[in-house]
Amino acid sequence: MNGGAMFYGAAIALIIGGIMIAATKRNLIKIIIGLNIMETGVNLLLITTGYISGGTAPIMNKTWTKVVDPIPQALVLTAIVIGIAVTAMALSIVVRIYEKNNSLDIRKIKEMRW
Amino acid sequence: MSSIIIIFVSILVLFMLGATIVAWVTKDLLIAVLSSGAISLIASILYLILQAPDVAITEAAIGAGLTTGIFVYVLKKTERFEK
Amino acid sequence: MVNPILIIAISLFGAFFIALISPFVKRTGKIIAFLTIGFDLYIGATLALKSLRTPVIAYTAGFKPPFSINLVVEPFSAVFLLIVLTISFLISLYYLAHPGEEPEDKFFTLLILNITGASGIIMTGDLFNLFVFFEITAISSYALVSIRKQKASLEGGIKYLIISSIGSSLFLVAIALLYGQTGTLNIADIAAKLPFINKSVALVAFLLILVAFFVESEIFPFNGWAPDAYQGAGEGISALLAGVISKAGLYALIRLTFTLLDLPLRSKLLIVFGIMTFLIAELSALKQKRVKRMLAYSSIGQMGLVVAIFGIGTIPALKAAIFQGVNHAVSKVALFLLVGMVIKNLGIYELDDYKGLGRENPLLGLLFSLAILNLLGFPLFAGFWSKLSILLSTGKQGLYLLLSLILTGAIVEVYYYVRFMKILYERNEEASHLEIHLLEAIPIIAMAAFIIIIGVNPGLITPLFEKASEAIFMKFSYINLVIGG
Amino acid sequence: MIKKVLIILLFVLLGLSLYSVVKYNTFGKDKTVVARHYIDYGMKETGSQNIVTAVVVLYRGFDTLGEVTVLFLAATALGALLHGLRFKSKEKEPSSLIVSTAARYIFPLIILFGTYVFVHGHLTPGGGFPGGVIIASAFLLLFLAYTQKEVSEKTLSLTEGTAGILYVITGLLGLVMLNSFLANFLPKGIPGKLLSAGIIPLIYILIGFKVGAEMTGVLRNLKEEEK
Repeated sequence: MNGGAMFYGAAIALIIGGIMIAATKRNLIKIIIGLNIMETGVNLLLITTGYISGGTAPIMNKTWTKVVDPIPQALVLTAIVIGIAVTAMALSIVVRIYEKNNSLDIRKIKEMRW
Repeated sequence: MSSIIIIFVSILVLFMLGATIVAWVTKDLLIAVLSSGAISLIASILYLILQAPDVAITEAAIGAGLTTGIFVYVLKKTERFEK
Repeated sequence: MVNPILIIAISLFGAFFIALISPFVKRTGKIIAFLTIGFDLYIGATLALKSLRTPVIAYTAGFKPPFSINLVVEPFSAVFLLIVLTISFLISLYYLAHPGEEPEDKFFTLLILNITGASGIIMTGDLFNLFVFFEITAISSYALVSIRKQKASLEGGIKYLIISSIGSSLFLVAIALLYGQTGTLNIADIAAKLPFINKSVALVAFLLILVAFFVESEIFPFNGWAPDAYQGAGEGISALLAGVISKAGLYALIRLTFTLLDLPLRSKLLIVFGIMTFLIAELSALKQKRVKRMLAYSSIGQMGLVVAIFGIGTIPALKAAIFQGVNHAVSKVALFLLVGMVIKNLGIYELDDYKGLGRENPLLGLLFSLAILNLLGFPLFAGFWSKLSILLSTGKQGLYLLLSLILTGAIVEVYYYVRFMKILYERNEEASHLEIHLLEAIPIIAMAAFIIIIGVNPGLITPLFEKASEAIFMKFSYINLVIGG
Repeated sequence: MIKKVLIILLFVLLGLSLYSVVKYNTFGKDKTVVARHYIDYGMKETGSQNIVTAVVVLYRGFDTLGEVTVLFLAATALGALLHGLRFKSKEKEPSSLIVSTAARYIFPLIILFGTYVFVHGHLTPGGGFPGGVIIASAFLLLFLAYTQKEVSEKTLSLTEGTAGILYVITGLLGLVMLNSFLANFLPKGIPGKLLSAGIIPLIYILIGFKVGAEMTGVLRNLKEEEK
């Protein structure tokens, strides 16, 4: 065992857990928290994909032999920033919905049929 | 990866899953937000273990820090408890 | 030398420029958006013409692919680029005479970025870059849908956001899977390595991509957001959803399932889900009392039809699908803009309120009828030729069940649109008169002219579709283009 | 009902992907072609010691421009959506003396740290995005400590607009001089020095300012409407 199952397992569990929260909960903020957890899971999955056993961080010093894959790290940097953008966007809509309906429950918001 | 690190990682992962479950079941949205922040924080430790310091810093600053801050502001404006 | 990157760079420049000057000079967004999109259209048209002879590739950062991101304009993307930019330009023209949503400068910034994202999706040759542009388009769409801040718009926006975020995360999982297998992100490079990708990984990645872009191209059962988003958004934005955003999603769906992961399963899935969407949406449209919601369901149905025809996958079918896509974009955008003019003047939403409007306002009635008849495929309109080629290409493949289902859906469609036209021309003494601003009408008249000219002489435009369908059909020419030579 | 079917479908899909990921994308194995190139030639080609930075700013710089745009988009959209929002006013209590005094001394330190992070992006882990966010968090502290404190929208809008335009212009200069958008047209220098890696530090500084301004704007917008 080299820890791979651990990282992959954690990533997949977060993705599934996040989607479950987003799909089963009725509270809008809970749903957005679920989306956040899912995004963390996806990012962890990407980073795990780029890991190379015994590799060091891709910062070049004089003595380096094996280096982990820099590309997934670059991708995840982008994905994290996109994640907060979506979250901020979602929360601003939620604030507006709360102002209009005085509730965060998607069942109580009249026209919201799922 | 040495077995000590694997054990350490297992504990972190267990915490992470625990936090997910807490976020799922709790009625207090503030606790849910904080557990989502905790998940981000643990993820950033995992990134360090996976040799991704750039990502770890970004995740800690954005995922754990700023996102939680924004959530808390929004909770202040709306309501804290799920009905 | 025209470089596709200019489209992205100039649009971003325009958007940042609005942010820079908006605190000092208010209400410049409209003009800047118009100029920026006009410039985009100019570059896009030049590129499209050029790409019919030799495809255009541009590298970024001075490194060749697969080491850097590249943009590709070849006939298939050129056609979509032309549709998207032309429609966007017409919509920005419409907004010159029509008030934008408040706050106006921010609204037009979002509009520019949305169009930038859509053209980026169409031009990029890199999988992760596609994801980034996809997010730009998606996030600006959420905002544009909900910017009216009415109940319906906010709901449409948040539903769209939730479903689409899950879709885009699944797309990212697919990217992770493919990257783990091939070690590259270039679409052509991955396509070339497809035989070496593990079969089940390829299948899972394929399904994930399918789900992600079914959300965006409004395919059942991932289109729960679409009717609300169409209904809640401003009319110009509904037009944008029908003519630009869904078309960019469609392009990505087709590009990724035909070039990137060319699996035999594709044909069945696209046909089944497409035709299902078509039938369900047309039946739902039948029940609607509100004009915008009816048009929304009709729009979803048309997307389903186009996807189903793409699924057949022969060159004539691809040609028919592209043609139908163009016709749908033109007609539906015209209809939404017309509805927008009616709402601005009279503030009416229900189907029954339209009683006699066409009789009282001949120009309005004429434009409404033209767009509807084109959508229905009335002879001597552009829509006739695309519907005809759909039927021919389906029949030729011996897919008679599909053919009969398409005809069923089409009959339903004829029924509710003819009902709508009857209401328009009903006798009604109280029908009100509309002030039509010339600038508002110009985009719609331009589209009507297109419908008639192509209807009389379809040979003007079909060679373009011919080239485009050949380009998407032969994936190896794309691969050679990018990483060969 | 539709929703339930959707959920089940998603779980089947995810279960499948779990299976294939764990089984076929072997953990810890070197599987890359492109990354090999970046690792072997990256420092020579770009002059940046931190290869992730080289990938983010140069090789995949176009993504990063898109990423900056996404953030700009979110800030703009948030401003547009919260425009004109009025909530019931809550009593505003000034924060305690300790917090406000501490904030006065810590604020410049955090700003300095954020600047350090984005200026050294090509040498050490960090870069424009975390740097900008750290700066925004300094303003968050300020907002918490001094509830009346304001950052004018003009300044923020001006900063993000200017930084964005300069970023695009830097890219276009590459297009003009080296015929490729966002190409590195400045000398690469000696890897490891502060003034090296051509346009990388320049772009990271612009990103740092832009992200800082945008995130501060987001926080400000969320805070302001409480009045």
